[in-house]
Amino acid sequence: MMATGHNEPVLSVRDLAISFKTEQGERILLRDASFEVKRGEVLGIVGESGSGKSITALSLMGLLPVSGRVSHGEAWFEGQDLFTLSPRQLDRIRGKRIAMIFQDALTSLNPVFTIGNQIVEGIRAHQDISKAQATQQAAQLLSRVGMADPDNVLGQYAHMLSGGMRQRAMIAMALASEPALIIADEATSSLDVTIQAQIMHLLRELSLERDMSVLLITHDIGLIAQMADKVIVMYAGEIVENTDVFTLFEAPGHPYTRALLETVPSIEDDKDRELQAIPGVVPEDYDAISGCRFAGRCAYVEPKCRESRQIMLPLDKCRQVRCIRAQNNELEFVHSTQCEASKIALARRKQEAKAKLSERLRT
Amino acid sequence: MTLLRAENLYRTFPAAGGFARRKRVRAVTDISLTMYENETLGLVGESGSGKSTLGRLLIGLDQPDSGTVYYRGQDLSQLKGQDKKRVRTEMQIVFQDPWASLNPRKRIYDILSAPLLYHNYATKADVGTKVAALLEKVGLSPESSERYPHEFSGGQRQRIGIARALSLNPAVIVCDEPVSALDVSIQAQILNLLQELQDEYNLTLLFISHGLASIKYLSDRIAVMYLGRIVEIAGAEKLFSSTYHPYTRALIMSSPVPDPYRRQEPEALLSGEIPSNIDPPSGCHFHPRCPLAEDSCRREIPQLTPVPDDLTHLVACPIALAGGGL
Amino acid sequence: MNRGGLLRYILKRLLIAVPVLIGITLIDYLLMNLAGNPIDMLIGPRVTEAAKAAKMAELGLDQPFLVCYWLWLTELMRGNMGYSLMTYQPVTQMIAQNLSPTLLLMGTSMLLSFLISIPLGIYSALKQYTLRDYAIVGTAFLFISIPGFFLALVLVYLFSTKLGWLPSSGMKTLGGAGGMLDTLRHMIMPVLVLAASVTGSNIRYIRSSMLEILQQPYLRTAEGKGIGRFKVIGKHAFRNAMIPIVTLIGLQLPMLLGGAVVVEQIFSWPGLGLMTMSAILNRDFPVIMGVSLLAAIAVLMANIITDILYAIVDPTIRYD
Amino acid sequence: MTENSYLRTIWKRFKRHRLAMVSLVFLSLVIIIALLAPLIAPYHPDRISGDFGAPPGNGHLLGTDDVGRDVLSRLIYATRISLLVGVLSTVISTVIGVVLGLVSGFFGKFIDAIIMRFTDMVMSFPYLLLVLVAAAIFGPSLLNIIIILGFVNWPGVARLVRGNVLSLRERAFVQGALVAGMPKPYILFSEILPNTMAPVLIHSSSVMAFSILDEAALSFLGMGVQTPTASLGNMLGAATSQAVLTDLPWLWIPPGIVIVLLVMSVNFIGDAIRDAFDPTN
Repeated sequence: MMATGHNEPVLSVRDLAISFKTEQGERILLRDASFEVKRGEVLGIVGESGSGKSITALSLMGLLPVSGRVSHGEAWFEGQDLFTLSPRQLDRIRGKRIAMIFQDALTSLNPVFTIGNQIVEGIRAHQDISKAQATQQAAQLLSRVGMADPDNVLGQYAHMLSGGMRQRAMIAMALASEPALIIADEATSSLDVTIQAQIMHLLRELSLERDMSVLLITHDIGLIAQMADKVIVMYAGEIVENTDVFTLFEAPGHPYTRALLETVPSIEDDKDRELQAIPGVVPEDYDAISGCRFAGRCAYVEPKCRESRQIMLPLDKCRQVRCIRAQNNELEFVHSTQCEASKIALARRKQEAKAKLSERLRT
Repeated sequence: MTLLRAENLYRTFPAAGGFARRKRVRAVTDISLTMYENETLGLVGESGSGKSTLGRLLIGLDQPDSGTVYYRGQDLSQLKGQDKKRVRTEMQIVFQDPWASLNPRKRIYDILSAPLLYHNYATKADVGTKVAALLEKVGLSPESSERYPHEFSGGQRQRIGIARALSLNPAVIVCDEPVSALDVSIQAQILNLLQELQDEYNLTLLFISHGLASIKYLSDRIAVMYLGRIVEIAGAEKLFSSTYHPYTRALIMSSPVPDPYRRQEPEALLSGEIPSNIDPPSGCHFHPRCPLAEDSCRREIPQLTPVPDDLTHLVACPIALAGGGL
Repeated sequence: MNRGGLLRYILKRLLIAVPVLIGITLIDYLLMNLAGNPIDMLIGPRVTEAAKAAKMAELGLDQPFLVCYWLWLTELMRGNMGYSLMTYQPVTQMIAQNLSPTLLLMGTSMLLSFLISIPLGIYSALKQYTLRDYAIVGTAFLFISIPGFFLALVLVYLFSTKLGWLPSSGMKTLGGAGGMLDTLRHMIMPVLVLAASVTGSNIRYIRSSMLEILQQPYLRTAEGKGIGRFKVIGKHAFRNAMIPIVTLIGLQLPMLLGGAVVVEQIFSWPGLGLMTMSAILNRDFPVIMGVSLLAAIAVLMANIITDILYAIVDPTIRYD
Repeated sequence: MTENSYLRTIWKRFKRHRLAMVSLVFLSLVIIIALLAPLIAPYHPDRISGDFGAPPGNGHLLGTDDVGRDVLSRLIYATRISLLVGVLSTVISTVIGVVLGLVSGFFGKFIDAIIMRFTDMVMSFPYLLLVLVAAAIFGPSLLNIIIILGFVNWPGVARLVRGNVLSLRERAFVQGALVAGMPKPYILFSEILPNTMAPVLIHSSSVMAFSILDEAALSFLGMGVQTPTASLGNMLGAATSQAVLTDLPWLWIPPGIVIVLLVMSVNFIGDAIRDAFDPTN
């Protein structure tokens, strides 16, 4: 394992662009994406369908569909640029140092092999141990992710398990070689809320316990608040805001982020709360838009927003946005923020969680 | 005024596990429920709770194995001829999947005009204006009637689905998870639209959802379902402010709050999986996951009982009732 | 999947087959009645009209249709499929004598077809939209579109008439020493012709099922584990691709049986097909109906076995 | 966009399939030639117009057959017969299959069970054998061949349509029509039927390819179209005689090639239609 300090990024993505071949020719579905994941940190990527969050994750794993390709950018992970590796070199990293959990565990597990077979296979791909040893390890992993009867589950097929159990099995598989980074792509979106809460809690515990970084991709603002330390907001193939979770909810810097927070109903709301809907729809051929891609739906739009391409720039020490008006300090809602306070809140929240975990592990 | 009343509804389906002996999925078990005119009743539950089946039973899209649904005092299953046809049109539904709910081979005009013409709600002469008016009502341009479903986004399709449900001047609309397939930024548009339309047309809505947040926003009363039974029913504010049933409580605690300062307490989370509704647990179906469970819960099926100071707040848990609400 | 469940499923599958089986015999009997008088088929032609009438009364064939059908069916159960109008032999015996050459031909063709189509189908799917894929698919289309008899004529013209390498008819060289090698030489062309169209459709089928599998999320999961491309395809994709191949066996039987008639006719291969064809040309209905009944039952059985095999190889399978 | 533009999208996707485009041109050409056979054919197909078995050349582009008829003229008329058999029998089996499939899938229960068991029965008989038996019973003639092929080919269509109806019946838009109180015939013919047409069309193309092949096989075996009427199959049938096979290759090679090209183009077109309608493409 590489020694990395806490402020060292585990993963560092720079200027990523991804394009797809479509019937209308080559389309750029993601561009100008730069972000970092630090050790032990949960980075949430939030966005609506088609915003580019899933392909970002897939590109890191070298799992883009054949019609897609990384057309630009670098992704530095443990001293290597993932995008320059051959499939063979990549195989020494994925499953071992970076693992991924997918949305639909039923279709993401092979229907004709047992759960045990699929976990053992992952273990033995990266460790030189016997089948029996690997099976034993698999049983331990299943028990760690909360399976009541791991030895029995080893011999079962995916379709025999419930949705929550399947997702646990997927997590066990991802943990097989103690990865430094886990990518969870909408890992709980198809699960019921009570089960989702269990799975998310498990993921958080594992991250704390192993100092493991998590890239959490979701469309659920609530999950972001509960899980993420840092947050990237994506819209129409671009990152529009990059900040920490406390700042995001307290002082969103981008009009889209603000609108998104306004539009989500919460059980904490008063019943009479008026939901502020974002008018219009996500533009379909957004790579043809030359100016700001959110301009068509933005309440703060001005002609200059459409004139030139927007770039990511810092507002202060903890916020980066892709919005010229926010950058010019023209938006009244983007009030100044206490970056230090957020940092402290973040640290305190983590400390509390750690204390709780060690207490739980002791009992 | 009571509009719809269900009494002791049961509905089972043959289970799909073919190797096994013919087992049956118990979708809806012994449900009695009243819907009042011009209210929105929220129906919340996780997968397998039977919420969609109940919705379909209430508007006669599916028939119960036993039990009766009364619409304005009339037994739905006894209706014949013209009465049946009339009542049929007064109860409509908006589906979850906007991609499957419109015939891909038809123009919006054809989709909306056919029922209007068939039921004589419009003549050949004025059907065009009526279709245009419907589309405007749901926030679409009249020109969209010439287009095909695949030319619309998910949110727009859902608007068309709502227009279709509205077209026959219904009294009740069942909204079966109308926003769960939509992007977050579109969900609020549809929720607001439903709210506006209800106010304008005095509609009675049954709003089905697996999430508590959107249901709280829209509903006057909320019923919570678990494995085919209603476990708690109360006014929308009441359900959250004085929660009785441990499952309702767990549901609330599990819903992720969009506020980083208010972290979910792991102690409050439910353990265990949702059991199969083919062989639900004995007694109270919730007992294997319930923090309050006692021996009696394994044996006795709890009945919905009013809480001490509120006759409209019903809970199917004697232990929670004895212990008082949250 | 539990054993009891599987047994119940097999039983259920067999029960569904019973009405179909009865229906098949009914259709067979109906066709036979359309073709002539069943009495001729049951007792053979070498009897006088008077004897025939007596026999009819004795057998009860002057009774209503369904009664006659029942009588015919009981005779069938006893193994009496009637007598050939041409050779006067019992049909059962004729079928028994001609069965093995046909089975040899069909079995070899099926084997050959799988040996070719499985690797080609999979390879073609992996190389989708490349020149090699187009070449394989194009060849598959050619195989499907070429009538067996035309292919046979071309082969005979080339290898027998022009080059003189291979014998054009029969199963053994007349007056030759015989032996396995001789039979093998005789088999080459009939097997190629019979296998051609089956192979073509197999390639397309395997290719498209493989293409579907390649889209499945579980392959992405496997690849994400870093087990290597070879194992992703060779283990995860291959095992799933093998499942639909079971169904192919059931689908092929009728195709092969039909093809055998043509192929055996052209190459004078002394099997069921040749026998049937000569029966058809001579309007020898007892033989024709016997063979088609047998074939239909064989196909039905093959379908049942396919369904059961499918239930065994696919752990997710669920039937109502 | 409108319905037209939907079809235009399909057409655009279809056009990408180059072999299918070539096939379409070829097939159109063949159809035109077949339709205009009397105008195009240089000789009467059934009359003696030259020497016995003359090789190509000398006024007979493809030579003459063993009784002195012009091979090219016979080939043109034979193609006409093959197309006729292919198209008509496909139409018959498609109509039967669609009707039975719709009824079976929509009404379900008892009717469904009966129709499906009957389908199983017909499907159990090896197809070519059934055709041969039927031809032996009813006598080989052009009309009989068309009817027989039409009547044995429907089970595939019926199963396909039934499966489609079953899944469409559960789709929300059909449920929506039910809730809107629309009558059953409207739901069946206006909501369900149009949505099964694309798969039926694709299936029909392969039925047509098989029909052409089967007619040829039947006629080749002498149980199909009877001489002197020329069909592609019976022209090839002449080559069963060793003499024709060896010495008069122009008698059997051209009809063989025409069959292969005809069937291949139908198959390619069907394949391209499948791709064009496939939303995942």
